[in-house]
Amino acid sequence: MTDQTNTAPGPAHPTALTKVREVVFSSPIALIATVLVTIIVLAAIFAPVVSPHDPVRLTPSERLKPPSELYWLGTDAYGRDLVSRIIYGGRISLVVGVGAAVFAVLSGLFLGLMAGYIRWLDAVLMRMVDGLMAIPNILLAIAIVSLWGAGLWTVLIAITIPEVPRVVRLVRSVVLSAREEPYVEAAIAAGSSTFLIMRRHLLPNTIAPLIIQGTYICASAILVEAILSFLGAGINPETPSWGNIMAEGRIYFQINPGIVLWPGLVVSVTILAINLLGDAVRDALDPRMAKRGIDR
Amino acid sequence: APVSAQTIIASKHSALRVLDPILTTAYMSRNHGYMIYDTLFALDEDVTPQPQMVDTWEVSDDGLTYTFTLRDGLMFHDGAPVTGEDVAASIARWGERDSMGQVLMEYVDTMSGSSDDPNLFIIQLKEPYGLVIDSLAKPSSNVPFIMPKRLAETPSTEPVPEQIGSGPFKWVADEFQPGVKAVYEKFEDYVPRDEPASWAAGGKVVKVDRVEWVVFPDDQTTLNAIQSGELDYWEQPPIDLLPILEANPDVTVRNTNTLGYQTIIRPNALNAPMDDPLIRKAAIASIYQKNVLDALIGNPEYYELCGAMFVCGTPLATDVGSETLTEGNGQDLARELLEEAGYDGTPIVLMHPTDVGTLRTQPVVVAQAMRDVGFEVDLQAMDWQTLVGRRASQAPVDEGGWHMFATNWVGADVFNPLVNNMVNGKGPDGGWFGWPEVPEIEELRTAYATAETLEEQKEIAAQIQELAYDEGMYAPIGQYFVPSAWTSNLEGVLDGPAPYFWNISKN
Amino acid sequence: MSDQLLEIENLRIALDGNPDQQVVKGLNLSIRPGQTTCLVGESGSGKSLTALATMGLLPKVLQTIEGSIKIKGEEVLTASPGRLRTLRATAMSMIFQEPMTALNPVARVGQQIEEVLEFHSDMSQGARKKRTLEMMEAVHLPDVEKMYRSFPHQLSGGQRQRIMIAMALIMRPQLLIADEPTTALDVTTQAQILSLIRELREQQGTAVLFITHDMGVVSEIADDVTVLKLGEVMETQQVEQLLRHPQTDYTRDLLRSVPSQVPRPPSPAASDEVVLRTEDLCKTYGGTGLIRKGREVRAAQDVNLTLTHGRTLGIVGESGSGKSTVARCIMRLIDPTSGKIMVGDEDIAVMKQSDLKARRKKFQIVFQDPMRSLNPRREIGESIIEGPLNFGVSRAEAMERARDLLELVGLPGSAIDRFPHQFSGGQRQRVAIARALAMDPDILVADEAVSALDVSVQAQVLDLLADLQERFGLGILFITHDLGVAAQICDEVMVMQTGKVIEYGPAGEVLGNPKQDYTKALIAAAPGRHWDFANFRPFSEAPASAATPANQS
Amino acid sequence: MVGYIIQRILAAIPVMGFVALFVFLMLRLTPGDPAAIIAGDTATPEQLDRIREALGLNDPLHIQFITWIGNLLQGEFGTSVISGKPVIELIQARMEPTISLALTTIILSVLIAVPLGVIAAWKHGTLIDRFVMLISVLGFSVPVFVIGYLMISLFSMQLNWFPVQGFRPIGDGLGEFLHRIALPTFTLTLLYIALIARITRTSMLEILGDDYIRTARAKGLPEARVLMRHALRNCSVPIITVIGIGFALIISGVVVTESVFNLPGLGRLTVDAVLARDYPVIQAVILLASLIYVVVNLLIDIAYVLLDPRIRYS
Ligand SMILES: Nc1ncnc2c1ncn2[C@@H]1O[C@H](COP(=O)(O)OP(=O)(O)OP(=O)(O)O)[C@@H](O)[C@H]1O
Ligand SMILES: Nc1ncnc2c1ncn2[C@@H]1O[C@H](COP(=O)(O)OP(=O)(O)OP(=O)(O)O)[C@@H](O)[C@H]1O
Ligand SMILES: [Mg+2]
Ligand SMILES: [Mg+2]
Repeated sequence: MTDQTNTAPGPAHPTALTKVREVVFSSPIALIATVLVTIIVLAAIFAPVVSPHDPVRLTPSERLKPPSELYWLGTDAYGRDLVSRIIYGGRISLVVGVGAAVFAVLSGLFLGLMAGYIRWLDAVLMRMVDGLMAIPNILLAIAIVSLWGAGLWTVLIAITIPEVPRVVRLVRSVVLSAREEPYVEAAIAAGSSTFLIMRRHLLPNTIAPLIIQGTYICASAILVEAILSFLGAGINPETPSWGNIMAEGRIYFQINPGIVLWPGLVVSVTILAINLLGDAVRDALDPRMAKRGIDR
Repeated sequence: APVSAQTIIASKHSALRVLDPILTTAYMSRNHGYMIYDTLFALDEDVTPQPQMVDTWEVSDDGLTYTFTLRDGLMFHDGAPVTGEDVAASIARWGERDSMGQVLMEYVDTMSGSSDDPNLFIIQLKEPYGLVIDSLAKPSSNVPFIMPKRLAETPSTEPVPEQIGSGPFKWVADEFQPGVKAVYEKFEDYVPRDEPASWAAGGKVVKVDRVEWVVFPDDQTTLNAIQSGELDYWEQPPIDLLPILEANPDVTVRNTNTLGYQTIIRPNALNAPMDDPLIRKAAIASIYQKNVLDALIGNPEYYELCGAMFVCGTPLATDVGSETLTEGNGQDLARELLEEAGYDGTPIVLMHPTDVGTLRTQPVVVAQAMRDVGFEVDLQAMDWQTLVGRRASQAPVDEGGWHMFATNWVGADVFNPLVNNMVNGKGPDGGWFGWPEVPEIEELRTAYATAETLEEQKEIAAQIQELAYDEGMYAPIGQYFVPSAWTSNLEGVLDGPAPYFWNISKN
Repeated sequence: MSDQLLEIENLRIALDGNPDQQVVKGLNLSIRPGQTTCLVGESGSGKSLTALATMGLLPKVLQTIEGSIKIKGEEVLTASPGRLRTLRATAMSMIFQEPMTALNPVARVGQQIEEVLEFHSDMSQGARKKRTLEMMEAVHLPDVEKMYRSFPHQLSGGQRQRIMIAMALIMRPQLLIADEPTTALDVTTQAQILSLIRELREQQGTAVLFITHDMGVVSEIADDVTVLKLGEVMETQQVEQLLRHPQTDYTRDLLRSVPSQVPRPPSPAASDEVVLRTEDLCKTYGGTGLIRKGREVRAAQDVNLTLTHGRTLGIVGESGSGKSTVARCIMRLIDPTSGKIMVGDEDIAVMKQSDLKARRKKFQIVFQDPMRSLNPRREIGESIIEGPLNFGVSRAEAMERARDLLELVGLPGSAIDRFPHQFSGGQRQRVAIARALAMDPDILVADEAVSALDVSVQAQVLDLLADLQERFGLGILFITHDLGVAAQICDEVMVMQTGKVIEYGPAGEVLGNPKQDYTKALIAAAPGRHWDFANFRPFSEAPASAATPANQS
Repeated sequence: MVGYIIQRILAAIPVMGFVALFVFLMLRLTPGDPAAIIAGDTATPEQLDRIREALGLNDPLHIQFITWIGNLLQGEFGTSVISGKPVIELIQARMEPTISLALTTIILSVLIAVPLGVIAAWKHGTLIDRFVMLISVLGFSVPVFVIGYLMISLFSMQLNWFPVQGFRPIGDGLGEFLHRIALPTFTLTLLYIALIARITRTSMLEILGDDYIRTARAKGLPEARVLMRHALRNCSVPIITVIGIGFALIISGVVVTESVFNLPGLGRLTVDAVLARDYPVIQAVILLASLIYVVVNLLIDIAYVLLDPRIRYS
């Protein structure tokens, strides 16, 4: 009787690609978010092709021009085209965002797995993680950037370090709860080594939460970069990033609010889109949702 | 404390941190010094020294003994009268720190008060020196401010423990919050001179009860605040915001510092390839001041192309050796020089402070100019304090050293060969950051110090400038003016190389 | 007709209101005042949904697309939200399966009961409290004043369920809907709750719609029985009638699958070879806090057991008695505090994990929850071959064997590349068994391996285990709280209570003729123990030979 | 309970120790020299060295660390290298604006965000829900200073409702205090509304699916009662937790807000100190911020016990 119920229902287990498609098309919002992120990323990648002007070259005679046919959003205090700078700025901002997410996730994953499985290390590591979490992230980042000198790498490190503890905690908690799962115990019973258990059973469990966490880190890193620039501890102002376009342009707010508001808008839209994507991923991966899907 | 009509709220160009104007050359500390201390002499608007604390003075015929009589009734804020002893101690301390003071001290045999008359102050020279009064009237960092002897005896490497002067304002220590605000009150017992105020000379008549220097961390906020009347005086609004301020009928905008600022680029003569004068000259030749000033200031009303190392508008001004800077035609010369020097493409480390509004543009423009003629430039962003720490390093570039940086000087700090640090040719030992070693220029500076007439001084200054350009010691990359803005209810704001708060009334 | 209290006609509930996705398909049901109707059927047959629809509490994704539900002649499906709220407390009320989660954890239980009065009566505060305390006494709660102020977590499962009942009955509704109110409880507690419901029905004349999948419970409490299968009513009958003369095959199958409380004859020992022996096995949890000592739980004390080749040893006992602890110690998933675990002549109790690895082949485990014991992200084939791969079997070979094993446990070999969620619960449990067998173990530990399954599936899995045991001579350590299941499969039974073994012997002895009071109480509390469901008659009417299997061997 | 608190306090010691070591090493192993800053442009290397000597910067690192920790344990935070003022005085003078801003922000955010989150969860999937979620994601996405500028330009410059900048201590009168702190509070609040509304909605959604909510509904309780009494109460733990995490965030947000609105708070003290390499101040402020975070989280853990009777320590 049970045999007849369902020996072959549904498609095979969803592959990565179908999963992605599922997420993207899960709701109109997710679709819009995907489209936005794609546009922004493509614009950044093909910046040299799509930017109307050189984003770095100074043209003092053209400074602080209002929006015009030539300069769609006007120019900044150095006579550089705002549109081009925003497009190029995406490169740095996205590199910072994605870089911070990747570094934080990878190092957090490594440390979290260690902590989740090695008792004595856990105690030490968790104290350090607690300590790092206690230091307000902007203060830490400012300190690191201004002490080590403002380069892309420093900014990246400064933004990443405060995020790592959160990832460590996340991974550790996933590992700790997965470790209680009967299938992990079954693996132990099957004589699998700790390493194999981590790779086969624990690691895959951390992927979904990490993707979600990664999108949030990415979004927050872009924001933090902007704030660091604002506080004068950002990336070299010669290189455009969304943060330092706004930071440099802010005293001209009353002259041409666009200098701050346009990059601000781009930052907001990007972060919004990334966050929405993160939400969509979460919804798609939410175990309760998944369960409902199966019962059907 | 409640805001009264008789309080001036002023936003200064940066936060007051170090309260000892002898210990540091920071302009904020100098401005602070002008509030609470008085000076023996001061320059008037004709750049001529006038007695300030001094009532009368005379020089012995051999030119070796200077006797100064202080005005009656001068009093420190703690109630003690000002004596020659105090003056002697203060000048001695200043002489340890200040570059012009150090030169003066080389000529001074003794300095003392007098047991007969507490108002007397006597300087005994070893040999005649033409710049005694000019030194005592030095208008900008470090200014020879007079403080009580007990404080002046503090070692010159340590800050004075108390802020007691005999100036027109008193320091309100309780309300001082570093980085937030500094508060001054009128010193009721101050006796101003009778002459009208002119720069820091003349009568320092205080017409308000209090002055508060408030630090605004954000220019945009400052702009909003002065427009909404929450701020009375803005020392250095960014040039780009001036049109907004000028358009506001309730705000007055005026340039009070007529000598303005000299912005400079300084190569490091210790590190290859900048140790080669040809390379230094090539870098300088590549620069066109107009590009720097357009990017930095924009509005030509507020800048001047000026190749004079000792500042345009002063007696020593000359354009010798500066053609490429002001004409912008040095690119070919620069390429030739590079060729001649055999530049191998070593990247030039140009330090770029990103947190100081008036300094973050120059490196960008200079880098572009240098790249245009064939330099490799490594523009390294950092905050100003990192730069300050790093520029002190004489090490090679890969050990934390550097090649070039830019900074600004107020005109009065560079307006003669003795105060102008960049033409110091003493090299790594006793020179200023960058440390070019040019013995000839040191001889010329000594000659300048002992020159008798202005004509002679002018000639020597011109020779110094020519040599300095030829050695590529540094380049002024433009002179600019930073007007101040204040609400129209302030009256009597004085001109001068530093901001003064006497003579201002508020209604 | 109008004398019916509850009348459900042609009720259809569908997912998203989509008629192609009906989960309840044209259900008819009616209850007279004072009558108890049982709704039975396997998991997913629509029992809960029917109840929820009656209360107007269906989850949003499910909608009634047809039919009517009348309570005292008043239509529920179209009632306004306000009216529905009034009806809920005064005309009908409901208690739920999970006493652990059905109460608000942060509110005092007394107030949770009293809250009903606050909204559905105009009593003064004092009167409300008094009524609440009375009600709490009526459901036989001890020390009601104190209990009134307690939080749910401070009460036992049975006490919480009593609170739920008090809450449901405080407005004296005519209809009480009880959705599996005892499934999560121990048999002894279950017996108490069942008798409480009977008592209240008699005193207050309440009609009861009782939902359960347990035929034992049905035989104890029902007047009428409605059997559901996949949303459809199979039959409705008076209880005695149904048990004796089931009308449909489905019902007959259902009844046949109910495990008999009477122990089966022990299987002949294939050999006397001892495969597993524990000596004074002890496990104490906690007590290792650095600053302050954690609460100590002595979960297993001096457990001595012997498992022989080809035989099944059952461990029974109430929740928390230490059954799983013993199993996990034996598997060395946790480290025993003291004592020996002899496998062959090696003591694995203190063996290092690295040395243990090589011995793991010999003993394998099957867990209670078939869903959670398979990694949902891995194809079942991968799960099955994980062990063999660890022991150096080549991948191809292991896969080959995995296919054979799937066939062996009654699944197509082609299912090997499917994921766990593509199987039903019973199938998943078969996969888990296949995985255990892949290691060719001598010992199989089954910790509540069939508890989560419907009776019919449960019967199949039990058959499978017995079959495998016969073929491979497995020694099985079978852990269960269900005496019926234990009776079905065990040769020997060990009864545990609070960590101690209180009775241990041949299954027929222990279950048929218990010596200890605790064991006796346990057996007495098992519902439906007088009824031989498989043969559609009470045991009392059975031929003597079948009733007492002790004389059989 | 007391035992638990003591245990938690003891557990904070290694955490704070790590923070201290981390901050100390980070500062000392990086370039920048406070002596150069004090001395100004014309100082000679010997003068620099003398200043360094006087500041104790020439001692070996471990000696400096031990001295510092030793002093700390005696309640001695040292003096600012730059201004010469005792660090503790600097911090005291700067506490009020920061703490005021943090508290007003948290209070206002909770007052707005919790009801929003509850409504969004209750109206799950409707337009209202979407709208609330959009607002909260937006609050997350716009850089704080952009919000600040927009607020000033709208509410101060255009409408003249609030002053542009500055802080008045609460001692000068509540009205003036609120008038000045309003805009910075609104600015930061937007961020916190986002944070808190999200978590409220999520945990409400989760809890609305719980069995006891069904029970409450089965009892015939009005929806408002179900939401507020049964659901919200059970969300308090995650909400409080987020407020605790938010405390760390708020200190970061405060840094920017203090700049935009010219509030003389701790954030700016730190930024200034970092830019000036004022080691004793940086160390003390970061340590203090971490301590506040640890304490707030301790208080939150204690709040758990009060809010959720299931959680009992000792
Ligand atoms: N919230 C829901 N969303 C979607 N489908 C549901 C939901 N609740 C129940 N179902 C489906 O409705 C059908 C009947 O469910 P119901 O809960 O009534 O079963 P049941 O007979 O009570 O089973 P059990 O004995 O497991 O409690 C099942 O197939 C189930 O998957
Ligand atoms: N990891 C643990 N830490 C502390 N106590 C535990 C732990 N695991 C179980 N216990 C306690 O040990 C006792 C025995 O638990 P065990 O799981 O062995 O019982 P069980 O007989 O299997 O019960 P059930 O039928 O509910 O599964 C219980 O009181 C339980 O609360
Ligand atoms: Mg059910
Ligand atoms: Mg168990």
